[in-house]
Amino acid sequence: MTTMKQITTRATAVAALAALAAMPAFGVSGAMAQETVTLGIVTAQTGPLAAPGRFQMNGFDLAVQAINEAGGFEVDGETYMLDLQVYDTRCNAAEGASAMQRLATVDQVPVVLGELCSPVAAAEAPIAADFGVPLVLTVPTAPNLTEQGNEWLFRVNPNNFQLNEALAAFVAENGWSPLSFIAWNNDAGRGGVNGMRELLPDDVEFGYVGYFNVGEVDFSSHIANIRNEGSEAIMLLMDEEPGALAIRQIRDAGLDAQLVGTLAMGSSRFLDRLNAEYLDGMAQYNAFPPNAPIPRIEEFSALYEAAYGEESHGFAAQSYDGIFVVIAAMQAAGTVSDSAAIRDALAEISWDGVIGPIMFNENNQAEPPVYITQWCDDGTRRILFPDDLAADCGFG
Amino acid sequence: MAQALLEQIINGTMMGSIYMLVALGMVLIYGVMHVLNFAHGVLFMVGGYVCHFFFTQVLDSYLLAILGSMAVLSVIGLALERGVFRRLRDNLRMQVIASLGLILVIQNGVIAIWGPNALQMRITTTDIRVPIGELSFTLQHFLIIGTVGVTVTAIWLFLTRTRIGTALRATSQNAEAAQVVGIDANRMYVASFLIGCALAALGGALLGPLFLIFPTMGDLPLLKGLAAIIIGGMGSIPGAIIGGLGIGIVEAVSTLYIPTDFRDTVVFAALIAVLLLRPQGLFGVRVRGEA
Amino acid sequence: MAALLEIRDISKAFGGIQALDGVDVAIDAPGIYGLIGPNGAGKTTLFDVVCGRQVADRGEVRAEGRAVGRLSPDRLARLGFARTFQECRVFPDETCLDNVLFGAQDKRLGVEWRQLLTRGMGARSARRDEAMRLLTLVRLDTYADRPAAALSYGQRRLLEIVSTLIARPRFLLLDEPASGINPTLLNVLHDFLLKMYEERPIVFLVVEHNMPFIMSLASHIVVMHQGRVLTTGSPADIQRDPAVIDAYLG
Amino acid sequence: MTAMTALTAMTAPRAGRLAIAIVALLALAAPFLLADQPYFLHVLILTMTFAIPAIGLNLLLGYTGLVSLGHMGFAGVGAYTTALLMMDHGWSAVPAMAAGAAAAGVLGVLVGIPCLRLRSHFFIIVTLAVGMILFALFNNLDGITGGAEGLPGVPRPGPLDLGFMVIDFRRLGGFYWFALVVTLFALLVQYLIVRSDFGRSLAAIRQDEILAAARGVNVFAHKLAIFGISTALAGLGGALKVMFLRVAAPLSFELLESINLVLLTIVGGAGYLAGPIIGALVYVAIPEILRFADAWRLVLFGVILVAMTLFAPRGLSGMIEAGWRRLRRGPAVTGEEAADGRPA
Repeated sequence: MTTMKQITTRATAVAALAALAAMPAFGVSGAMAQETVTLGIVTAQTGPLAAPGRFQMNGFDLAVQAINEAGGFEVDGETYMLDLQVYDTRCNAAEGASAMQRLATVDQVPVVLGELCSPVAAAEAPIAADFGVPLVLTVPTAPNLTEQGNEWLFRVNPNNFQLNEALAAFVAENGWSPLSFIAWNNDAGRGGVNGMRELLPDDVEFGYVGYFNVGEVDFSSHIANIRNEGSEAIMLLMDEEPGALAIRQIRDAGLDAQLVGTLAMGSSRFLDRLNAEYLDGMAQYNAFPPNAPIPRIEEFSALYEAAYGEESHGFAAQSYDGIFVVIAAMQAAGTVSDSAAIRDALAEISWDGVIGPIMFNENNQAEPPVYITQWCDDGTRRILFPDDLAADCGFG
Repeated sequence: MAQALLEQIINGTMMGSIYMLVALGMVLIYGVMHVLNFAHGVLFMVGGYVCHFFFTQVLDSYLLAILGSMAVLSVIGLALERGVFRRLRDNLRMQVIASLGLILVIQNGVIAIWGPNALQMRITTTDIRVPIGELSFTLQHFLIIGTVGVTVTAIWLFLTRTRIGTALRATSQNAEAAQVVGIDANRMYVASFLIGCALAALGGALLGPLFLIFPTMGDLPLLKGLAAIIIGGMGSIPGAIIGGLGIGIVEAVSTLYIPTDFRDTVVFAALIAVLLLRPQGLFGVRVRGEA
Repeated sequence: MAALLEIRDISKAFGGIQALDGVDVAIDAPGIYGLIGPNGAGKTTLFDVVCGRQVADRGEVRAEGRAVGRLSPDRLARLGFARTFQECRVFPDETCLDNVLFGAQDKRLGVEWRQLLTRGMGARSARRDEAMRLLTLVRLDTYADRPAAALSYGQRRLLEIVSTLIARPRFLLLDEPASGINPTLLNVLHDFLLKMYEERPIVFLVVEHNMPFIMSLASHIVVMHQGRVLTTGSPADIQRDPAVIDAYLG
Repeated sequence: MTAMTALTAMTAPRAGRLAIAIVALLALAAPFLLADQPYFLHVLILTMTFAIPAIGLNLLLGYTGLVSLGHMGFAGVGAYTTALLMMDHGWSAVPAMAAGAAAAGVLGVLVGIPCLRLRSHFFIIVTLAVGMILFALFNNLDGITGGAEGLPGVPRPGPLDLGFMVIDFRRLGGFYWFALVVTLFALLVQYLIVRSDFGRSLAAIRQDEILAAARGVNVFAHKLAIFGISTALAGLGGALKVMFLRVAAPLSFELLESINLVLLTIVGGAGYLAGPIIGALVYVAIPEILRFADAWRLVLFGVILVAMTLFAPRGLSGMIEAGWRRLRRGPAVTGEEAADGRPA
């Protein structure tokens, strides 16, 4: 576990790179055209998951902007500018596979990052292995993705198992039993419920479990069932848009159970759609608390807010880190084009990202910290877990 | 359980009212024109958007915004009838395909104009809670049920008590006979599309504030409306009304006994079962010829 | 010895309208039988019942002693019942030749599937000569490769009749074959039907409104009125029958 | 009977046969020609995974006149059956695919027995309902299908030793040949049916069901047979798709995909042998070429589609055919415009 001291002694990603890259940039003749490295991006920009796709893309764009504004990055004495080749996969496995194939063989990018949907990532991963191009996932959460023995696949973000681990302990500790669920009927929702099922200790009773399809907005059936089963707490596994709607309907229906949510529900955007009283002490796991009093997070959040005029988002932070991890691997490998060398470097990488230290385990799965935050009555959040990063209202 | 049952009956009645509007519009168009319009759901959705537009940008009155939305959708309906469906009469396959194409056009047109994210529309009636014992609903729930009740009654009176309404019903029951009696079929087509689209707009405008206004908001009402007109008996107006309401209530109550992720499966399995046991639908009487 | 075609006490109602009300017709020998009667007499409904498109409310149809009243149209067609339609039906996308050849095709699913696997085209090419001969007789040979949709209404009528005849039916039911056909083609049709009957004497049952045409074609006439058989007889007898004249004048 | 207008261009003597031969040769040699263009190979395979269910749908929609809005659901049955047989029971690819296609076909027959007697509007809606129910099963039965997270790790066929060379189907080039053989099989099925007496009976049903019955066609049995074949082909396509993508994802078999399948079949030209191939090429290639994420692209696609239903109901194949004719014989032949305006 990372300590506060370690974090403060380490420079933040942006500062480190800026310092690293700025010098040669000034040293070399400024007029000279620098070489550009193009990374491949697969993400959903249209279709049902366009909204989370936008956060992911914002994170990538922000990283490129930060690097290029700092004058590029240096690998093996050469300075490079960064560019992205983005393909929209619409959360569709066939389009994802095509995009991956195109990036690997037509655009011949050294590394591909991104993806939102687990099944699409599962279609992209074997192509990454076939053509020897590392694929760095920054959002999909299905645990089995990194369990296929594919050494070209990396995942920066915590998977469902990791996300739920802390929350399950927290739920058990608070005695929120029985615990009911309302979850998206897709990979994120069903995966989340199954994850919790495995992780919750026996003394936490499973209440009602309800799934709804993406695009459904009427939660009344779930609410009636939950009321009927008499649940202590309700866990919502969905994005912020349906999440806000679900909470409004839960409260409008006069149900005052404890709410438990995902990282999508720990943002101010979320509050814009609701009143703090609706949330009433809702707790959620979070891979990235945007207001945490941690310098690297503060810095990123400020950067994000300046660029997009809204509170930063975990998907953006994970994706932002993804780019920096890849750049770091290129620097460690001393190449911007040799995908195999970059892959080997990635496997050994140790990078202090916005979301925390990123190191890949034997399955190429990173293990960044997972937080639990809680809404305060004044509409801010606090960090409850991990204990060493706990912070009060206003810093979640 | 009794309480949950009551809760689901009220919720089901509310959603059933919405399905009823969609089904009623579709059955009018189907009965009169023999057109199965799969684009009815996106018209419902556009109704929500137009209402939002009028409410936030122009009128600041929910009632006027609803009426404005119904007017705009009537015009769109007229254009679709004239421009597309009238030309494809008697060609079932091409009608279906044209209506699928229209879904593409309209849904993505809305995304291009308003963006993919949902719009919120807060009005007084969604913020007022009506407690019933331990249960609680928004006033909008009852506004929807009441408005639909009044509208459907009005439509029924129109169809049974006015000249043009009677003509519409006559055309719906037997186009040839209607022509013999001297009813202008083209005027009937226009009337059915006007009313059908206005009803869709009303549905979207009523449901939008309660939930959200977003590009796929009409998909489920369309599917449930389709199920309603089949279960009710294609071409049967009372069948569509009772079918819509029935589906709303049955699917709501069924979730107390069956996992919610199989809720739509229940509705569609019921649809298939009805078709097998009573192909003319629960309220259908005649078997129409092929189109 | 059972009758070739026996229609016994057939009744059929649509809603409140009694279209057929106890129709009895017995045909003992091959011949050209005319079926006449004013509009709404039930002639087409009778065809529909005999050919299986409608099921009678009461009564039965027997062909060579076998009850066929409840069989489906396709079963009946394969048993040798061929019919044309009042509104004239042909397959519009197909050429005239294909329309005719399809009439002769063995349409049992099993036979079709065997043909599918063996690719046996022999039967089809063997039928081609016969098809062309019939098309020539009705002066459609030059249209053999044109789609049926390109024909005039009268030509389509002729095509429809040829397409039924090539199947070598045992009962041919023609529903107003002469309607919409111009005088020249009418003579062609008249001669064609007589020639066909001479080649293969079977039961022709012809509904017709064109009195001169049917009177000169048919050997027997059945008169229907208000869902019943009014009278039967030779054309000469019928033309003199005051009851028939009354029925027509209403 | 299909000597009709269909595919005159292709059957036109010499020039047409030569064209077919060239296309076939190019298709066969593609892995060599595109050895350093794996992306194009990939797109071609993807096209085939759409073309096979489209061929199934074409037999239904283009030749028999039945609309199915749930065809990708049947493709999913084939896909999951094949994937599970290979992954859990160690079946090899070809028998697993055959079993997958058979499962989809049997389900099609079971659905068809009660539903094909219904009027066409009802049948359309039943196929829609069946498609949605199947999707719910793929997505919700976590224990069997892997649920919404999908079933990763679907294997490709093992290598084939021909003696003089070994084809590794796990590599893109090898898998291309595998996909090509499967596609050619589907095309062959389509060709045999369309050019047979069975196909003539189907065409008769499309043009006039009542007349077809009066001429002796058992309409229900024929519809049932072709629906079973059509769903089996869809299942075959689904099996190929998951083998190619190496993951079975429920979203590949949802309602929207079924609708897209109908649209691509229409755009390609329903009722033409080459229609599904052309449709699939256009459907896969256009988004690949126009890789910009913009809602207007789909708006334009929709407008073109509606315009086609109004002005060019015979799709691209019909347009190509008309153009070819004009080229050869001058002014267009009359009667062809009457082609699709017939009752189903």
